[in-house]
Amino acid sequence: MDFRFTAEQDEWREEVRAIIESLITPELEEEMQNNSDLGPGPAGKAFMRALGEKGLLGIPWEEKHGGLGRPLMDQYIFSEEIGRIGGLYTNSTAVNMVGPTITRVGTDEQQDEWIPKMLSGEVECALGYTEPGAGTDLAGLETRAVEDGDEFVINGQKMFTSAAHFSSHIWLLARTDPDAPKHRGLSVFLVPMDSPGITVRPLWRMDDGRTNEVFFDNVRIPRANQIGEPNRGWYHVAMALDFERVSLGGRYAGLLKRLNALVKYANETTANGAPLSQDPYVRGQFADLGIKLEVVRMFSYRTAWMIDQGQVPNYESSAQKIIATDLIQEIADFGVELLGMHGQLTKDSPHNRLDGELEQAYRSGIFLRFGGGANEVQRDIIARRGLGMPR
Amino acid sequence: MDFRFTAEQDEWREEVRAIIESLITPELEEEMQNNSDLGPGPAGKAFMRALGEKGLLGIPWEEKHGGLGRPLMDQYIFSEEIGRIGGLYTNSTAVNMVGPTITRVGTDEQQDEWIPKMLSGEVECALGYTEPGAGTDLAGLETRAVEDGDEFVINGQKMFTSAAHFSSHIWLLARTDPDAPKHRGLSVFLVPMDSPGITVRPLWRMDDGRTNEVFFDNVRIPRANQIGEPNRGWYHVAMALDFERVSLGGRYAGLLKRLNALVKYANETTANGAPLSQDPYVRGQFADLGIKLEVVRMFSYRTAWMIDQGQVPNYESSAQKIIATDLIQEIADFGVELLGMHGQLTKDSPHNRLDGELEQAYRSGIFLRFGGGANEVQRDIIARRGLGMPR
Amino acid sequence: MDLALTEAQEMLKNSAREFLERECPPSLVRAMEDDERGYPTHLWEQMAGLGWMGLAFPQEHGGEGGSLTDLAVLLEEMGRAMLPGPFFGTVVNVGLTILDAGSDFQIQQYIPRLASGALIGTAAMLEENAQYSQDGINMSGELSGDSLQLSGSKLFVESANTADLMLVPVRTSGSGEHGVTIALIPGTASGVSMSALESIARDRQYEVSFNSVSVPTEEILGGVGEGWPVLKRSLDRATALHCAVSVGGAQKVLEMTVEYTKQRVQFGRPIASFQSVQHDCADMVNAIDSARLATYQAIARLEDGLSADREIAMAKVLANHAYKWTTLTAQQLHGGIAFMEEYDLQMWTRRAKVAELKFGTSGPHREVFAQSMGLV
Amino acid sequence: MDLALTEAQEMLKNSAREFLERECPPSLVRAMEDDERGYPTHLWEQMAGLGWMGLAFPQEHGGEGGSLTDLAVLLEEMGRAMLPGPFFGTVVNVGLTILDAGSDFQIQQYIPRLASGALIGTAAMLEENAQYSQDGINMSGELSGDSLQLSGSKLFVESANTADLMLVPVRTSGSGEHGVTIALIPGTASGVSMSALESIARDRQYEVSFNSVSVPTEEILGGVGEGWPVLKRSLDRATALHCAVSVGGAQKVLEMTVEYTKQRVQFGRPIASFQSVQHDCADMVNAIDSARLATYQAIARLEDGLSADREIAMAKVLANHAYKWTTLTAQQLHGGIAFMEEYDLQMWTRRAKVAELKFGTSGPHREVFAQSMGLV
Repeated sequence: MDFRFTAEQDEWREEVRAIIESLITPELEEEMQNNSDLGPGPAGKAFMRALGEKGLLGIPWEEKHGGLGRPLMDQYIFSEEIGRIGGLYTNSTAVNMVGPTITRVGTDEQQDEWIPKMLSGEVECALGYTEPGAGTDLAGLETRAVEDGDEFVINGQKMFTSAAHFSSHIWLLARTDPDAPKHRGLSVFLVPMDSPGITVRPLWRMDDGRTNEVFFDNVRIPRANQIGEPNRGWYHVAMALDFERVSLGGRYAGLLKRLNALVKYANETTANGAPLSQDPYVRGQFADLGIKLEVVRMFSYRTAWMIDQGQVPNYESSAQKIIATDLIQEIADFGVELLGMHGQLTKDSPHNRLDGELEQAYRSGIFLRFGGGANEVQRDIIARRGLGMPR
Repeated sequence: MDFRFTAEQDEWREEVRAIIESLITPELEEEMQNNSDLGPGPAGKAFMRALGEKGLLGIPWEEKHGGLGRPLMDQYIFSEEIGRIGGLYTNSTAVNMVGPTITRVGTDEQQDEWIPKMLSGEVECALGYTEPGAGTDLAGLETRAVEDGDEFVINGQKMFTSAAHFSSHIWLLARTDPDAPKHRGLSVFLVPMDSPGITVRPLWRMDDGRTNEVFFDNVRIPRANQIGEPNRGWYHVAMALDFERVSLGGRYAGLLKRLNALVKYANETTANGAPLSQDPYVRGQFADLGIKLEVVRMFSYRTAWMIDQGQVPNYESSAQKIIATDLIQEIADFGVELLGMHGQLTKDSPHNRLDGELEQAYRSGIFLRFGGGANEVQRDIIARRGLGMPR
Repeated sequence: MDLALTEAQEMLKNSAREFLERECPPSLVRAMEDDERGYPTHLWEQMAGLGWMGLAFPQEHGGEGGSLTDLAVLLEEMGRAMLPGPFFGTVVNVGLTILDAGSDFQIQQYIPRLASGALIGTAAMLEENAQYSQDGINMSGELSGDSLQLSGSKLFVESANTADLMLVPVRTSGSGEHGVTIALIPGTASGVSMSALESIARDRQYEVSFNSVSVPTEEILGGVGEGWPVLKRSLDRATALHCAVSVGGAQKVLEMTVEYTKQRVQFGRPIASFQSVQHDCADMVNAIDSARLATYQAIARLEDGLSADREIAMAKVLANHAYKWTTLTAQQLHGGIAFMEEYDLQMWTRRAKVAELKFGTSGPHREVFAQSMGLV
Repeated sequence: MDLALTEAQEMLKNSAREFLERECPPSLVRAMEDDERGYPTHLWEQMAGLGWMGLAFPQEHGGEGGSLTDLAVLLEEMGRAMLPGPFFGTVVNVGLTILDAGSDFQIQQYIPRLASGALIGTAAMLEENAQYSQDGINMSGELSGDSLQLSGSKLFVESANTADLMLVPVRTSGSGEHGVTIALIPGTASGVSMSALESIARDRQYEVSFNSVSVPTEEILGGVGEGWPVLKRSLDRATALHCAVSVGGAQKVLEMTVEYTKQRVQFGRPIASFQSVQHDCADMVNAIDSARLATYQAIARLEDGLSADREIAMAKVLANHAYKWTTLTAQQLHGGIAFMEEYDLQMWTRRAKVAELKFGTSGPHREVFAQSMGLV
């Protein structure tokens, strides 16, 4: 067993880091500073497409699809480097979730049509799963797609569709057979966001980010845009979610950076005549969080490594999802506490500390514990899938 | 609101403390030293009956039943004083659980027969609820009691019947109507342990204590020993369990004593050149445990006080049960850890610390978290009974 | 021992709840987050009409003669409703401190007007280091003749924008517990200026700067250089009473969550029927009940003039946990809907985090408790 | 990066599990709790026949030439089976330490016999203060001519009753890291006596007394006064490897619990179908996987000669939690039946608590980790 990166992997990391840094323009920095909660702006999109030109949107993709054909661990290293900076847009939903699903279940024509455009950044995807009545119980969704000649006609409403306002397409899960048992009557579609009949309405998140409601009113799309087997959409989406959980791992680098900033703050801030870092409670908290972060790293490596070995992560991606997302919240919570009264101040406030990043993290940290499959459900999965415990 | 004891209550505490101390004989001390895991011996029984003579087995009982007619809070204070010493036998099951149930559901004749004997210590009760297949799901029990003229004939097996080997009677829950829904076909009986057909077999607990299996083979008892309404036994027993949860509160004093001993140990033991008490981790742990112990105290006062006000504790006795029993385990766990390698040594070992009490507490602390209604079930009760959440 | 509210306290609780549900709904709280003043004047006047500002002051000074526990009952309801505005500062930080340590002149000068709501008060204690201790007071005060000259700045001053009277501890000599002097300063005093801070709670907090502000010595509270014990008592009272605010907020969030999970159907059943949801809610009940009992215990001891350091520390640790943990768990049980700004829950969630920071996080309070256990 | 066991390691794991299930079932472990020797000689001989004692020693010294990771794989299985006896002391505490720091003479003298199982070893490190640090070594050693005279006593010496060779650090001068000298002493040396301690784990531990025991200087390991670095490396290795023992125990307890809860029917359904039971088991999985990955990471670093303080600290904190918490939760999910002495689970539960204490509780290891994060 060996937990260290190989020399080749270290070199790869250097390489992608240099590329990423070379692509960060002053415009992008300004945009991220002012605009980061709203989704990528023009500079963010340009950055993403530049990554595409360097091949970095298709790291683990087979060369026949236009990718670099590298191990998933290299993708993982890339995502750590992206995460280390934070706020960068990489067309991740398309290239890490939707694309891999299309290569597995799409027709050759569909692969030829969509994959290159995803790898270049031309096609970007919003996820159209959740509905007002169907969150954790996703299979209960009610948006309908009805065949009409060579087309499907879509009617319904999606909610919390985060990237809908800046994506070219929506990866839509809709009901195609209302008479089948609820998991068995769903299909997936790639729907252009500029189709007539689509309305996007913003929803504002408590962390100032934007998400959306998306309404479908007799939206017509070609039959060719239905991906994979009809009425097998549930299983295609489950596959995509597993990919998503894996990609969460890239959080390690960003959290490490945050924790290091807090260590520095604790070392340099005096309270009652001694550095904060010498407060017993503070030391214990740091150790617990630091250890958990190392667990996140090891769990992340494990899932990426398993996939590279041709194994399918079973309960392991759920484990990683729980640990990583709980920790995001815990670090933010502790961070605000460490900063004391200053911790409440926002990035716009005078006298804030560490750019007010912690209070924003406290608000946004709430999201991932239920988003992408609630952590309670992940525990159910570990017990049932991992341990064979009965329903 | 006032959380302090009144002057009268303080006086009462002094009074019972003095009585208790006056009744502790050298024989009793020796017996507790050598024998405490096996149940009360002759000296323990004599102590209990002496308490009875002083009226202290019937503190909250009405005077017409031979009690002192005092508030339950005075009983609670008594139980703190008993708990402060630890290991004393007070006929608690009879006087705190079975007796109160008989006064509420028994006939006048039954009250006249049993209550005085419980208050004098002549009648002692083992609880005959659990069976091999019926633990948390108590209502699934299979021991049968069949009417036969003026008698009932009992067949079946009880398990984990802790006091069966030294009690005069068993408070037995048995099925009297096998055709009714399972909660509605049960009745309770007071069965003399010397009835022909009863066999008691010891079971040894992992904390070296003794419990028992009790086998009933055509045991015949008079109809008069059936207590309360026929087939309403489930509800009578639920009532008794609520009383039991309340009586757990007396643990506060014993736990406080233990925590104080650990504080003293931490202050007086040097590690790496400084008192253990100055170890950051140790201080934080002490504070958390100390605060929880105060919560136990407040929760205990709350239930006792509610009953004195004529209120019926709803979810509150479950809350108290969870907090108190989790804390028993947590203090033992931390205590062994604080003592380090010495913490593993038993009371019989040279070089032990604090008489090896902590390692024994670690083993026995496991019990109450599931005994007397598993803490998981108590959480269910708080949610369902306290908050009205649906099944 | 008496663990019940009195009948009068029950009435106060019920009427306060009714009033606040009507006059201070979440929509108002939301609107006030972006309001320059931070609270509606008419609401303040209504509360004054109900005698709330005077509740805990003696009748001879224009109050209602109520107890600290009465006040806590009211504050619990205010926490429940997230009442915006300067009530806590006016009554607790300023009013009760003057009542405790003020000269006859000061008491007669200020208490009746604070009790009637005519005067709005705030405490300006914290400085750049934001410490709730004697070492936190470094802003300079210089005595010359009949006046005290103040220069420096204070942070996290709540509702400074509307304050008529500021309680400002400064250092006139020495260090540590000695040499702290508390000045009472009109909000309009010459040399006072302020700039807004932005907080996660979106309430009104300010940096207040004092540029050679001159205060006559009769406005010194508790004697020159003798301010620390006064301030310590003031902080103790405020800490305990603020726990009641947290308990009220947590209780409301629990109720909202139980309500929501009973309504929300997934997998064909209300999510309130899932055991993990039930256990979360049961743990909330225990956390909140623990905090509430500890809070009222601490307040009862303060009221009786007993030592209460241990009880206050415990109440703060438990209330910090109860409020914060209840809101975070509530967010988790609500999922996406409550992550939206337009859903009300997040307003409590943001306030819970600030409540944890105010008057000391749990770390230092745990340490106070550890010392009370006899740990050397 | 390679997170898998090698094929050979998988084979070792499987064959060890099979062997121990057959030859070291819980009934044997139970019998050995009351056995004076503490383990069956024939089992020791069988293990020797399998080459287990020699697994991690070089072939030129009679071993199998395996790695520390190989050894960890075996220890994980031993922890799973609660193997009683002097394996850990012989191989890890004594053998690997001599291999690391011994003179040619010592290596040739001892390693082949330790590797063959002919010689049984134990470390006698801890004293009355029971500290795993340089300050814990206070027992006196005096050099005179060609020999070292030892006097004093050591505690918590495992399997001292059957040890042929004891590794005994004493203080020959100075304090702290300097002046520690490690002696290798035959179990039968004149002046050595012992008395039994009674532990919650019911294993064989002893107080060993040394009454003017004389040791020739060639039996000094690592040089006079130079013993601390040797001992530190020895403790590091032992700490990391003992985590594997804990992980193995925890894994077995998890499996037993899943098995039991699937069988145990209450309310007409297996209790494994209750969400709170499932979530407990899911949390066990995460705790155990965390500890296992961290353990093998620490061992891999030791094997590669890299700094590993941080990784060992983390492994110990995680393994302490995983084993202890898994056993306590397993007891809770089993309820009454497993609270009985005759049920096997409690044997793991008692051992888990001792595993937490050995080689340092989590408090000090957390502190090591905190320092590694750069906290001053």
